[in-house]
Amino acid sequence: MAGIRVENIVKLFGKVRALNGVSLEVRDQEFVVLLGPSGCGKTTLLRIIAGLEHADTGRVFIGGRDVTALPPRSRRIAMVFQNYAVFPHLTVYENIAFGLRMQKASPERVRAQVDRAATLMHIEGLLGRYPAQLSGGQRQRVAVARALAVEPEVLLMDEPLSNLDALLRLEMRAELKRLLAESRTTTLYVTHDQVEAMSLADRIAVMSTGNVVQYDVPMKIYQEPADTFVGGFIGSPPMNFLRLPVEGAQAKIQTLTLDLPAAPQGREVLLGVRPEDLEAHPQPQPQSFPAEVLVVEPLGPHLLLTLAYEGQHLKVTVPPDFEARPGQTLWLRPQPGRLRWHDPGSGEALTHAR
Amino acid sequence: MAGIRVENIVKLFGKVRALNGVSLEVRDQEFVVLLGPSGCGKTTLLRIIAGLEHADTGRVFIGGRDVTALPPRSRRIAMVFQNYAVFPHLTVYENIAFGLRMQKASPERVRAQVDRAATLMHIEGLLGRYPAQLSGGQRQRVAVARALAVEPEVLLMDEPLSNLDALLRLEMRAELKRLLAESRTTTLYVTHDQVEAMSLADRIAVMSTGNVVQYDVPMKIYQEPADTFVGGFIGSPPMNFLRLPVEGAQAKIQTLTLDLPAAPQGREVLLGVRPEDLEAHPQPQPQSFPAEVLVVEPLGPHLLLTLAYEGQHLKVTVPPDFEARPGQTLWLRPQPGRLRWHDPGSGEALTHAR
Amino acid sequence: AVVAQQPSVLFVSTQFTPIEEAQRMRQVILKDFSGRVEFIPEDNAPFTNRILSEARAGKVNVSLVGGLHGDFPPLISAGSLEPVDDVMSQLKDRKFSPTFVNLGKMGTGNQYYIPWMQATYIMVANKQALQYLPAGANVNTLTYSQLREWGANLQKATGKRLLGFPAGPRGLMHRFTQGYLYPSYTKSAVSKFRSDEAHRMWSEFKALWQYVNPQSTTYDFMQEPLLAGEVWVAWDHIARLRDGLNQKPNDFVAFPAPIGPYGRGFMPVLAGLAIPKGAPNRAGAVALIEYLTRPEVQLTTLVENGFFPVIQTKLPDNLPQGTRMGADAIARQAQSNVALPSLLPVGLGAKGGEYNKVFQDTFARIILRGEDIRRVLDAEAANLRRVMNDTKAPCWSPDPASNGPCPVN
Amino acid sequence: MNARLVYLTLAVVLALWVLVPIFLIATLAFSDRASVFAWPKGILPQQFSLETIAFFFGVEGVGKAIRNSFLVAGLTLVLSVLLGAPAGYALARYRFAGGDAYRVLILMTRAFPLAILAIPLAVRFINLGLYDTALGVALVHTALALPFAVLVTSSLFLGIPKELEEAAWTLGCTRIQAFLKVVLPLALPGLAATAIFAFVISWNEVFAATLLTLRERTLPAFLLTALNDSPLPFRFAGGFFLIVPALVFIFVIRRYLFTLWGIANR
Amino acid sequence: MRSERYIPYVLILPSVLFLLFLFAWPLVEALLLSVRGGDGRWTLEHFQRMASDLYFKDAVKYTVLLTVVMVPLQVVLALCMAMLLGGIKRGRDLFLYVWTIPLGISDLAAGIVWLSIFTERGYLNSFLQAVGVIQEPRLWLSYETPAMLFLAVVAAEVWRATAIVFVILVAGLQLIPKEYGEAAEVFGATPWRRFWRVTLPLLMPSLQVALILRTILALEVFAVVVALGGRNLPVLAGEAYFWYNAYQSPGVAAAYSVLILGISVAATLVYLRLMRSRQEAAA
Ligand SMILES: Nc1ncnc2c1ncn2[C@@H]1O[C@H](COP(=O)(O)OP(=O)(O)OP(=O)(O)O)[C@@H](O)[C@H]1O
Ligand SMILES: Nc1ncnc2c1ncn2[C@@H]1O[C@H](COP(=O)(O)OP(=O)(O)OP(=O)(O)O)[C@@H](O)[C@H]1O
Ligand SMILES: [Mg+2]
Ligand SMILES: [Mg+2]
Repeated sequence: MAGIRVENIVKLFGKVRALNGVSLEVRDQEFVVLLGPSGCGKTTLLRIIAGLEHADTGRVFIGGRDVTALPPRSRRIAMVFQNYAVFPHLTVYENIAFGLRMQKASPERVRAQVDRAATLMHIEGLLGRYPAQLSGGQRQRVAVARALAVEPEVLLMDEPLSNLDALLRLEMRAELKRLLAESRTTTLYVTHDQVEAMSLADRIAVMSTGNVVQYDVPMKIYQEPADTFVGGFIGSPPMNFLRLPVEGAQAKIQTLTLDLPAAPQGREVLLGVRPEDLEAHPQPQPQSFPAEVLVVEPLGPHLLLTLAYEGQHLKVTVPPDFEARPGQTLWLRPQPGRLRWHDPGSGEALTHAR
Repeated sequence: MAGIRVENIVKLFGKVRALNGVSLEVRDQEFVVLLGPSGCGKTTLLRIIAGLEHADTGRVFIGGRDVTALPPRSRRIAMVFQNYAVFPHLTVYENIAFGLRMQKASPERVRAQVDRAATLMHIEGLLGRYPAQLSGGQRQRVAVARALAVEPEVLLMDEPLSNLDALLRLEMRAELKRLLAESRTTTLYVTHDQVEAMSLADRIAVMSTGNVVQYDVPMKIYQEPADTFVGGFIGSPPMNFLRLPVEGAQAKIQTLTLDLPAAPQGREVLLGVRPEDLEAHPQPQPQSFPAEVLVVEPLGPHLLLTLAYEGQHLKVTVPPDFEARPGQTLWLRPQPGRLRWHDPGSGEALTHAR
Repeated sequence: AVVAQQPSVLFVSTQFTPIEEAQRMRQVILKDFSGRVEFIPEDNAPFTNRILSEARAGKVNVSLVGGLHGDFPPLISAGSLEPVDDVMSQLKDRKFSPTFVNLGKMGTGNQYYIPWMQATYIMVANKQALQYLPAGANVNTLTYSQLREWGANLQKATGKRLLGFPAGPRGLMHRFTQGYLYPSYTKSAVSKFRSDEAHRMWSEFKALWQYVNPQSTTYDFMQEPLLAGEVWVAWDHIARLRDGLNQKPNDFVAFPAPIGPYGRGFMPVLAGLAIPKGAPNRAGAVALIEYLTRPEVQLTTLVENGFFPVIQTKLPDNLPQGTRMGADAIARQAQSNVALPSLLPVGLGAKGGEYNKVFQDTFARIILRGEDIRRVLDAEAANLRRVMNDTKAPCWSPDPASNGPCPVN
Repeated sequence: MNARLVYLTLAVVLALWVLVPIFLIATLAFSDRASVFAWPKGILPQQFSLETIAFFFGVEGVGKAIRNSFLVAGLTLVLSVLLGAPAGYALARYRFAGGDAYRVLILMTRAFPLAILAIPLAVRFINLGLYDTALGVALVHTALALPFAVLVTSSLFLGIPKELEEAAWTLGCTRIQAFLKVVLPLALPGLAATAIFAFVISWNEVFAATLLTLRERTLPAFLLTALNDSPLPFRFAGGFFLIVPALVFIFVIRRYLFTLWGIANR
Repeated sequence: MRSERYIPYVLILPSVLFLLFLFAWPLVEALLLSVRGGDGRWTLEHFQRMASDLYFKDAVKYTVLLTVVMVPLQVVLALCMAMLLGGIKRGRDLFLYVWTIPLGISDLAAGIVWLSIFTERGYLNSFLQAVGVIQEPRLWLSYETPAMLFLAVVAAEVWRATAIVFVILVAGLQLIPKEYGEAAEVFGATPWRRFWRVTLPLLMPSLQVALILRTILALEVFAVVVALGGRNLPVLAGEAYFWYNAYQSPGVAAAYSVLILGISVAATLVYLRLMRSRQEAAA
């Protein structure tokens, strides 16, 4: 019974407008990821929900209660801080036990919970150390374990795995997901790792300079970005945008004509297409258009090509054994169902007669 | 003229053996990435090279000079700290200018360099602020700008972009790479982001619990891991390892037989294969083996399948429109040239008669 | 058990503050008193503050106060002492010196304190210094100019300045100017303050000061520099010399103060006992006064702590050697035919401190800073006049009696 | 290597600078009366003697005075930390109207000589029944120590990251608990310094102690008048005698000046 | 939580009440003393008498001079000690202890200690004689050697009161995370510049406290001065004391106190201005 709802939060730091009227609802037991560029207000939003910062306007509800005026301890939350904030004067064990001790948990429960959280974060061997004796990633894991140990109803995490290597991260991500689903914890999670966001989130809220610009399930966010910002921000490499001329309800790429869901305002339209949704062929193909290879980058599982089409740059991923060299011309075939259309002025998506 | 060479570095923290005889050479103007699990000693190695920590044994050379006994300031390096360490009492501008001021640079040079570094890191609008007024990612960028501004001969960076979103990171990565190549800066760079490692590094040093286990160009590291640790650590998802029975110089997967480069010691061998190097087919195929789908995870550009083959788990990536549901049986065909073979005991790669 | 039931008498005193003296007061002098006494010695500043505060708060703890004559005026002007005429009349048989009884009235019609004990200032010299006495001089009839010559001889012989005066912050130098120099040279302290005689006096003293150890301005007590040998000839309160005399009786001689043109000016020191208004145990205080003024107790006080009786009684022969030497010097000082005793200031009330300041400042400006004597005397005379006019105090001995405030001519 | 030697030499010189005068006074305190006046003086007691020191212990009431001193100083320590730390915390963590004024005003309480406040204070204390009690003296001493307590603690708290406290809040602490469990342990060395300082202020204060007590004297007050008017040997011995308890006290509490968990090398 | 705004006030309230009761009220009475004549009317008479007093100018001069010489000396020395302590590996505890000993020494005792050194037959002269510089004792503490007397007072005060500055600074230093120093080192700062550019600014809050504290107390020096030099080196607090006790003139004494208060306020404001803490800049 612990959804989070924030309504119309505005937060000013002096003249800096960190949050600009943010409303967001996280359902009970839902796992929501906050995604957005550096400095867009993610931490600020988390801190306001935690009660560490006070919004200039707006209200915060947790589990249906209006907690706007409550102190952090009464909000039944736990939080992982971006800069860890582990207590330097306590051992790892005591750091993790901290919240439980505040709840006056029995010694057995403390021990059990600490062990569980520590094992989960792979720091069971470090329990006796002080934070000064830990590496960055280890400290971060202590911070996460400390939040998990209290089994909160609402968990706020600010880039909790940012200092971990891919493998550990993958593992922790999976464990975290399982654990939180099991314990039915409502979670709001900040990350800049899209894979993490995709794989963890029930829903993703994309933020940009103090606003939530899209809030939807991961696949929707990925495949149907609400605007060019989201499309350009999500995906690595991000979505390509090609400015194309419009004829009637159709856009044209050279000989190729593509149907538009609705007629755009102006005489041009933006085609949004993900790098993996353009099939590259060395030879001309039907339903394709030519582009010149500028850069070839090997990225392990695939090659990343940067191409130019009429002065506009495009990124395309191809299998690692694909033969391509700068200067060569390739034919690109867009996958039909995967094309998005945006208004070139506002950047907003054109939708099917909605 | 500023390569780095460390020889046989051992570092103990009390009983903790943080570095276990590490030797590493970074050539002049080379860009080397240190990759390794959390707590394996990356930061410690960097700190020893910087002169902030003293090795118990071993020597450090920078530009041919033995700097083992020199204080950090005489080593002509710059460093980005994992926890930023931006000076709280200085504005962003003064933080970035710090190193230049230490070199008694002329005011014009200070201004020019600060502006350049700040613009590069997209923090030109924050120059007048104090660190307390910045978000986590912004602080991190200040730390990087501070190191870039001094144009050092040797640059040590400890997870300098870990708190940035993918887009910004992509951009900074590219700019960093260009800048450092232009300025011919020898760089040792810690990251846990493999894509970053792959795209930036001339060579990658993979560390594990105080040792360098493989040191090679990125593609080699990815495609020809020296042992199962590297194979399992690099790649996301990592390389799959299947334990297979050996018959003569061949391994068997059900009906499929695969040639081995050399006969292994025992009666079994480990097949290492990357998830993208297994082609999945809904129907039986030649040169393939069957496995049962356990989990289907959409990851945006592709789907990640977890399958079971004779009780051993496998991960495979397939195009996002691939139809798969748990319980279904798929036929997996390994790409011939992409298979690696390891000794199941030591984990080391079996090499072609080398 | 009956004794223990008695409320004790809280007796606060500015005298016997040195730790040994306080010990002897408690353990010897007060030993035979029938009641219980808590004797607490205190510096005069907190002493005054305390009595005033208690009176102001209306809750008095102290039943008996003992102090020097000069300690009482601020208490009386604040109305915190109760007259003790009744006690005085009980003590008819004590044979107090009438001068002292009179001083105890503080220039009013009532008796404010009962004389307790007395002392005075004398001189002490290291025996090594005697060989340098000017020809024909005798320590017992020394004149100020002979003292100067003596100092000059000493400096010539040793290269050091070996005269000493207690001119430190807690020292009693001002008593020397008020009670010794001025009377000896002018037979006055107030009215002839800026006279030509005073001028001459200061210029002679200035000449003498050349031979005075300059550390004198840090000396509060002369016994230590004497013992340390930093000074060979010194003037001070007998209680502040006694320790030296007692420790090394064979090294020192005690003798009267020098003689000036008008004779040998000297000043007795008088301590008295008074009862605060609202004292919680007045009966006990009265009993204690009665006890302390008994002849045998007065003698014990002399033997133990070196203060002389205020009643007429014969000194015993078995005095400690230092005390004996002091007593002899005092006797010679008081009884010679040139004796010129001056009284402690009378009727200045709380302005006693400022009166002292006039003399201290005059000394500091003329002697230490070398300012022009005439100018200093004129300037300080104005201050002195103001004190006199503010308090309307008539002259006291050796100044000739006056109608109205003592004039500064 | 060389720098280390220079450091050590400097440190030793500074230590000698502190110790030598104490050693000299100790020498005098353990000499007989005559050698106090001797010249030239040697470094060691020429005539070792416990006479003057023993005398101090023999004085009636010294024991009680020492007890009182500890009682008063202890009370002062507790009171000034209890009153001062919250204020210091407020100054460090909040910006509030009047904060700056408070900061200045609290300092100003030390800029007025206590002597001049004596009579009004004494009168008030007598009326309240605080006169001649350890508590009364401790209250005045607290007033003296409070400004330091406030300012020192405020600069301490300023140095402790706010996030730590916030983390504690989110983990279920009230503000007070967070303070006690997180801020306090981190500030402990500094608070220990504050506390010692309050203790020492009280221990050495004579004026208020003299004026506000009669029977319940603290040691310095008890000795003050005696020392001022006593012969030099007693003053030296007394000076030494006054130093010794401080030596012991600081020795006992010295370890709290340093952190217990090595945050110093964070 | 709008209610947060009352918290700081709640926190300072106890100390405010306490000081109102114990300090403000007697202070007002004392202040009134300085501006009221014996007859109860307003007057500047006490200030005039103070200003025209023989010792006034010297007292002002020496007090200010002592403060100006002593305080920087103490702060610099304490800083050196605090930094040295960081450089000492073994025996740190011992040095810490020894250096803080003077904390526990009252001005009364310090005066006595240094008297035994500077007096005519003291240790200084004994030492000088032993090394053959002098034959006969020289006088250091007389009115004829004001410079030497001044130095003696400075020595005694520095000896006695540096420890408190030291303790405040050490406590402050411990709160500075070491990575700032490391960052500075990596960016080429010599130890000297690291100290100036990083340590010192980060130490500012503590330094400010120490400076203000020492200045205010230095403006009140008294006991040590009197013990060493009697009135040869008049100081303001001493004059206040003499007027109050020896001359029994509380009005003038209060005037002196008001003067001390005034100088202290001024000095404090100057410090606060010059060393505005980062917190203000940040907020
Ligand atoms: N001061 C110390 N005392 C004891 N152990 C330490 C200390 N500093 C580091 N360690 C240990 O040394 C090992 C290496 O630490 P290091 O900081 O180099 O790791 P890292 O590779 O940088 O890890 P991460 O990616 O998590 O930052 C870790 O296991 C850590 O716990
Ligand atoms: N105390 C402050 N004073 C002024 N501006 C601030 C303050 N704190 C944050 N900001 C600004 O508010 C904006 C939002 O900050 P916030 O910390 O929420 O960003 P974020 O989304 O968490 O970024 P990151 O991913 O870099 O951590 C930033 O532009 C930051 O500079
Ligand atoms: Mg953030
Ligand atoms: Mg690290």
